[in-house]
Amino acid sequence: MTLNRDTVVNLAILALLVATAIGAHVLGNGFTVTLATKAAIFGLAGVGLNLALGYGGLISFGHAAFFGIGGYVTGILASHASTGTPVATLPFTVMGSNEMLGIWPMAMLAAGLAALVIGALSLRTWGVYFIMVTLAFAQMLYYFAISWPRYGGEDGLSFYVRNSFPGLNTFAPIQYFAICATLLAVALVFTAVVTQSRFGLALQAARQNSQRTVALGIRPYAIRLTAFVLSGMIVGLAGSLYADLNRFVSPAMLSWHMSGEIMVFVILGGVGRLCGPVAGAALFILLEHVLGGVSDYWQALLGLLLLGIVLFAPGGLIGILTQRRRHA
Amino acid sequence: EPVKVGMITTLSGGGAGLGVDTRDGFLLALKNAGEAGQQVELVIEDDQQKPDVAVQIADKMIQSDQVDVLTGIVWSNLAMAVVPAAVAQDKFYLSSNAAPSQLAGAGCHPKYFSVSYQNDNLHEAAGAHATDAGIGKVFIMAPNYPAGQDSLAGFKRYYKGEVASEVYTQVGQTDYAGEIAQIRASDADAVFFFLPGGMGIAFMKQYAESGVGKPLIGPAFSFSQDILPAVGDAALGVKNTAQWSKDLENQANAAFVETFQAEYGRLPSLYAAQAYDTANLLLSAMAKADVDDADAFRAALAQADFPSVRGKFRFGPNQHPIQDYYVREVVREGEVLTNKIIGPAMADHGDAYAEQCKM
Amino acid sequence: MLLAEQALNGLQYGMMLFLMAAGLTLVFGVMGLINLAHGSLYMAGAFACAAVAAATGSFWLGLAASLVAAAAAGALVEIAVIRRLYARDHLDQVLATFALILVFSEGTRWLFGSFPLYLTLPPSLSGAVMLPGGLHYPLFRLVIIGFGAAVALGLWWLIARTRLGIRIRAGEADREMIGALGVDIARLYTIVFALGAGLAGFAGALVGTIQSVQVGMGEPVLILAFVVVVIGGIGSIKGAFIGALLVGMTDTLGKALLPGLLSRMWDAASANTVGASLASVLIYVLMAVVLILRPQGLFGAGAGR
Amino acid sequence: MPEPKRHDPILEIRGLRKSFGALAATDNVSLDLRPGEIHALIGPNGAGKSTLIKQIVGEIRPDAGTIRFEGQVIDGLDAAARARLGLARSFQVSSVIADFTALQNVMLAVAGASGAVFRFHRPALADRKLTEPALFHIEQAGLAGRHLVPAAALSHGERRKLEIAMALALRPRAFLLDEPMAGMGLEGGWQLTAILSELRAEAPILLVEHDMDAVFALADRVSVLVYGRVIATGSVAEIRANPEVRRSYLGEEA
Amino acid sequence: MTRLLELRDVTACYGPVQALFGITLDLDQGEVVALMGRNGMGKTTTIRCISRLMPHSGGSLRLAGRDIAGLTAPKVARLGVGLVPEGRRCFAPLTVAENLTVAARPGPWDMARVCALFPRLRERMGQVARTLSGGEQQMLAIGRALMTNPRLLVLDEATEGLAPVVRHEIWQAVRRLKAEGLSILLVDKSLREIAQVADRAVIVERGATVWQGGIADLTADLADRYLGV
Ligand SMILES: Nc1ncnc2c1ncn2[C@@H]1O[C@H](COP(=O)(O)OP(=O)(O)OP(=O)(O)O)[C@@H](O)[C@H]1O
Ligand SMILES: Nc1ncnc2c1ncn2[C@@H]1O[C@H](COP(=O)(O)OP(=O)(O)OP(=O)(O)O)[C@@H](O)[C@H]1O
Ligand SMILES: [Mg+2]
Ligand SMILES: [Mg+2]
Repeated sequence: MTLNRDTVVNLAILALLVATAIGAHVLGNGFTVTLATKAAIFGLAGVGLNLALGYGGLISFGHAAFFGIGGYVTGILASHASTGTPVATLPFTVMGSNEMLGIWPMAMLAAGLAALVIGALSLRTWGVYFIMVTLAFAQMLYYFAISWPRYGGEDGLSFYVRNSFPGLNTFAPIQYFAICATLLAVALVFTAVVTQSRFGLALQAARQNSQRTVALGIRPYAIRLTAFVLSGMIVGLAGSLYADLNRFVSPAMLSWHMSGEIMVFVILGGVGRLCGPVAGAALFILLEHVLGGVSDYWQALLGLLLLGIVLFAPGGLIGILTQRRRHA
Repeated sequence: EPVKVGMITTLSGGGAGLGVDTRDGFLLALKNAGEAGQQVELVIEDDQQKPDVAVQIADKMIQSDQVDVLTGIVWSNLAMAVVPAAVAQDKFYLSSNAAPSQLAGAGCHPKYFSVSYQNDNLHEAAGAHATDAGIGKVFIMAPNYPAGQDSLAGFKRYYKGEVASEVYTQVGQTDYAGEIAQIRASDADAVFFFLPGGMGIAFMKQYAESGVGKPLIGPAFSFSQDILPAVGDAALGVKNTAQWSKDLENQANAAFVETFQAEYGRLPSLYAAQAYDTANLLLSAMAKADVDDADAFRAALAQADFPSVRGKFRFGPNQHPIQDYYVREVVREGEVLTNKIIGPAMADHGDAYAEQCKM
Repeated sequence: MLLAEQALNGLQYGMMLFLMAAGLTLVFGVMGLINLAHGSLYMAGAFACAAVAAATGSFWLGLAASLVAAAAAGALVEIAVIRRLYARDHLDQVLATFALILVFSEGTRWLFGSFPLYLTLPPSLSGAVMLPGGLHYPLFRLVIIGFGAAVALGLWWLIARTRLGIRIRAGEADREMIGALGVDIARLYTIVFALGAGLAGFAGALVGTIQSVQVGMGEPVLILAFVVVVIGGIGSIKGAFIGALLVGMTDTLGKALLPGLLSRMWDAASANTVGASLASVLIYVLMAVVLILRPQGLFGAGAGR
Repeated sequence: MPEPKRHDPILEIRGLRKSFGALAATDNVSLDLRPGEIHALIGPNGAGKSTLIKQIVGEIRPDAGTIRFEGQVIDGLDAAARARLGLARSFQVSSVIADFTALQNVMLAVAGASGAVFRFHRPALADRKLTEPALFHIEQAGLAGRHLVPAAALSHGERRKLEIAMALALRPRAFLLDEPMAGMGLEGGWQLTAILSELRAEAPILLVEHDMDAVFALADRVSVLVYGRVIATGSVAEIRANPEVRRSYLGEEA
Repeated sequence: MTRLLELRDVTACYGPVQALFGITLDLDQGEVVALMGRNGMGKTTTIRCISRLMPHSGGSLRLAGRDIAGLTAPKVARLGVGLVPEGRRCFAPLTVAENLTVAARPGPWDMARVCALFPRLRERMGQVARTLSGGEQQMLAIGRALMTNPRLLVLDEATEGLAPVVRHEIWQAVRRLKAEGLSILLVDKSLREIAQVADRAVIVERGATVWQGGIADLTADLADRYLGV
């Protein structure tokens, strides 16, 4: 990979995020570290969504489903681990766990399975219809979670203690940030590699002109479904991390606001740009934090700022930084 | 020595009204306390009615602002997200509204006080009132989520008559024609409903239009001063239960209602009253003990030695109120709609979960 | 008898949904613009109506104000924001209109305070009437059915039968080309957007009258309206109309019948909660099933990916 | 499956029918494409030529009839499967990936032909198995030096050439070309004529074309489609002499 | 004769890439001018500048003596420029009838006359443009432009994809239109036909006018050099 402008910008964004966290840690400002962690986690979710939305053109308005599933798997496993009861006994016994290394694969697997089912059905539609079917599936899960009393319903599920990671004290904000940032970096490298591979080429081609890809012997459905599942898994991982950040999960993680917010991170940062979602999430969280102190009506200011960005910076933040609109 | 208080409440979005009243009630108490009130250093943050945001703010208040006491959360689901972790980190939490059953029973904690009620209380009072009023059959209805399920359970706990029909509605539902048709078709003598916020407004308006005319009973939430003006005449005459009303006759309440109106130009709501009491409870404890001496401070809080706008007020063993509940009726006073107490519902009532609390 | 009333309720709810979705049908279905701020315009209409009705004491003036205020807000938004986004990706429209929601919601809260407003029916429209068959039914709900049908007819005529409609659809298909043929599509779009906004505001006032007028009231409407438009097929007024009725019926009858059906299998309490849960996802199930079987919605134009 | 003999048709269409409402767009069409030939399909606008191609490649399902490709009945296969068997088409209206460069477009075709698109790790642009053949075909189609231009920035004629390059890159068993000459310009037309002439040795071509200069120069056989029916098949000379064809289609160009 | 269209040293860019480097072109009232050049030389870009579908970056454009640099595309169209664009660009979801009426303006050309020119369109009146055959779409694009009753008809490869007989009819129509006094700017690859109808030709090479003159002066040598015949 040559060190072109995009790469420099991407590295700079990551460096900035890490520097913020470390700086805040040194200054003893734990909350800023938490905010940076939140940015890394939402950035990760955005990176996951971007794979489907940015590269595959699959505008999913239901990724909160995977985010929430990742979260609930984490919450459920952790709460069962603390009570020592099995999660399920049929068809085989699943015990709770409070080891992140055990939880992550489960969260990703569950989210991936959900993405497989939702994707397999939703991908029969396209465009705006796809937006709405994915939303429909997420809403079904949302309403289910609200009214299902077993794990708290609308009240959500607290598990009080962050899950553990070998050799680290996950409760220390900076150490937990390190975990999240590392996973974010891994996901970024993964996305970079995948999108530049043959598969990535086919995925982007299918986004723009599926009729043409079919004529070349490539089945867009299979390509898209694969991307959708990968995307769901990454978002599921992000959900798991978010659950651990708050030591709490609730149906809010499954709501359409969440889907919309992840989407906003991606668009704000720059659709189909590698680090776009990270930049988008970081900016959004920064604005939320800074503006929150300005006025009770801070959300109006946030809205105006976002408007300014869409109107005057096509291509999102990364678009401004690299001075060009998106290309292939 | 000043006490640092973190207030997490909803100040933006659709639910902001309740948070604003909570904040304003609390601030008013501090102001009215003069010198003593300045001993409280208050940090206020907007939780946007999102549980995850509330958790993060709590983390921040605990880690960065190093508050001693937390308060302000309006919604039960946010409370469930914040309170257990906060008290586990040795902070006091004084609830000015939300009081879910988990925190009253097995999940009770020495550092957690509910200054409002336990969530079921108003529904229980409504059940007791329905029994007292000799209503034979009731149609009961609530949204399908834990607070809704608790509310119907609470009502039934003290209602001795027959439940004609039990209906769960959708959270956030705005059209109740279907439920109204069921009410019309049922042989119930009255309707008990718990529909907070916009849901209640919509239901009552539509119910009034429908001409069904069976009497309504509800907890105070749908008849609180923040909502009543929006419901309008449709609410007139409806009986509702609360532990407070602006016409409760005691000195503290008179002063509260008067200063609130003077300060903010509107009538106070239940939430404002509860926050006002919360602040005064805090001030009373500060006068007796140092917040750094957790045991002494807790003991001072538990005494509840402050002039409550509810008149008499004390804590039960699980640090939830034992207090009187009243039946109110919505009336028109000049231009505005408001509530008038028409009688007692329950006296010295605690809650059903205190036994499970091992503290 | 109960079933008949419930069916009527379903019809009425469907009409109400159509009224709420009508503006969106125009802007999203016909112009192809994803306008998340539709709910905000709906809210703006309701607030305008409440404010004017409170100030003048006349519900009718309030209703007129809702139309005018929302249309004006729509025109303003179109000229200041939306206009720059037609050439862009759908996604930029999503972000921009999401931002507009924030501005509108908090702006409204700033103007009108955090508490719900009062908006109620004038005596001439309130109360229940006796329908043939001995059914008591609220007069205003009948009025809503009437308004819904009228708006549906009007929109259908506008889009299918007038040159304005043809031009909007042409502009949606190829904006540049319609310009090159001498049609000033920019002005046309402003008009149509304002019209859609006006309809949204009008619906907000009508529906807000029997629901509640408060910040955030537009959000559930937004999703429902999208569901309705999509089930019917984007671009089809008829589709939106049928979609609305279908959703209304499904929702109402689902809520009425499901708990009863389930109580044959379970005890009453869990049948009630499970039934209610199922009923609340029923319209989403309906949408998913419709789209999986007919990916372009019930009346959507066939292929054309 | 028996080995197809050298002179057996590669593509055999029998009794194909397709109606759109009352309109019979394809009306009992039978047609062969033999090894090594260019078979031109001409006919008035709206006669059903493109519809026929769409049925052969599997984009439209016929109402009746059967299609054999290299001896195998392909009626049940979807479009992607038929493309993989070696049926390459070009589109009447250029259909390219707009954001991709010309090179990426053709690389995608090479990848599609190889059938190995589920490769996740190797950067495609550094994969010489893709880039080398792609560059070769770009040059062949007369787009040398334009390979790094995004397809959206190509002129109309250049995009037509890209369309050809992609068809070539599929290295198919048979070509189905829908008006490849359209938009080519004079020079491009000559070049393409030369390319197609050589190409027939590699794989036979079913050529839909309104450019009679090209058809007369290239076609080994010509079929004429009118209102969905084949009204004549024969050599260029026979078709030029056919009065019915002259009247309904060729006019002065006979 | 009055000058209808006059381009002087027009330059234009697609983003950072310059596509036109100096186009000069004259077209008199009632004249037919052919714009010629190899693929990618800037013919379509020139036409897009004339119809104001893209801004130019330098030089001047005048229509009937009026500077059109500041005008929008609809304005120019209403001044009488009827465009048949490259690639047809029919409104896909609209029916044939709707495509024809969408931008119609009163004048000699109406539905009946367009149908007389293209009987095929009459048969397909209620069909949506998306499903038309290529040639049918081309007919529709021409008909649509005629329905605006232009003073200057701009044809960008308008005969592409048409059957020989139809093409022949189009050329006859062009001759007729010319006889009726309509001015025409056209891009086409059929030298034979151009030689018969055009009064003058303009040849562009790499975005600049390299030759402009009467059609009779277009020698085989020039054609070979600039068009690759
Ligand atoms: N989906 C459809 N619905 C209705 N009619 C259709 C559809 N698709 C094609 N047609 C009609 O079928 C006929 C055949 O179309 P086709 O595209 O095959 O013609 P063609 O021979 O390729 O013509 P051209 O030379 O103009 O491209 C046309 O009249 C067209 O309008
Ligand atoms: N949208 C675009 N973005 C960038 N460059 C473009 C764009 N459209 C055309 N170009 C470039 O501008 C130049 C002129 O293109 P133009 O379309 O005007 O050519 P043309 O003479 O019409 O060719 P053809 O005969 O192929 O239609 C070409 O080099 C082309 O690559
Ligand atoms: Mg064709
Ligand atoms: Mg061109």
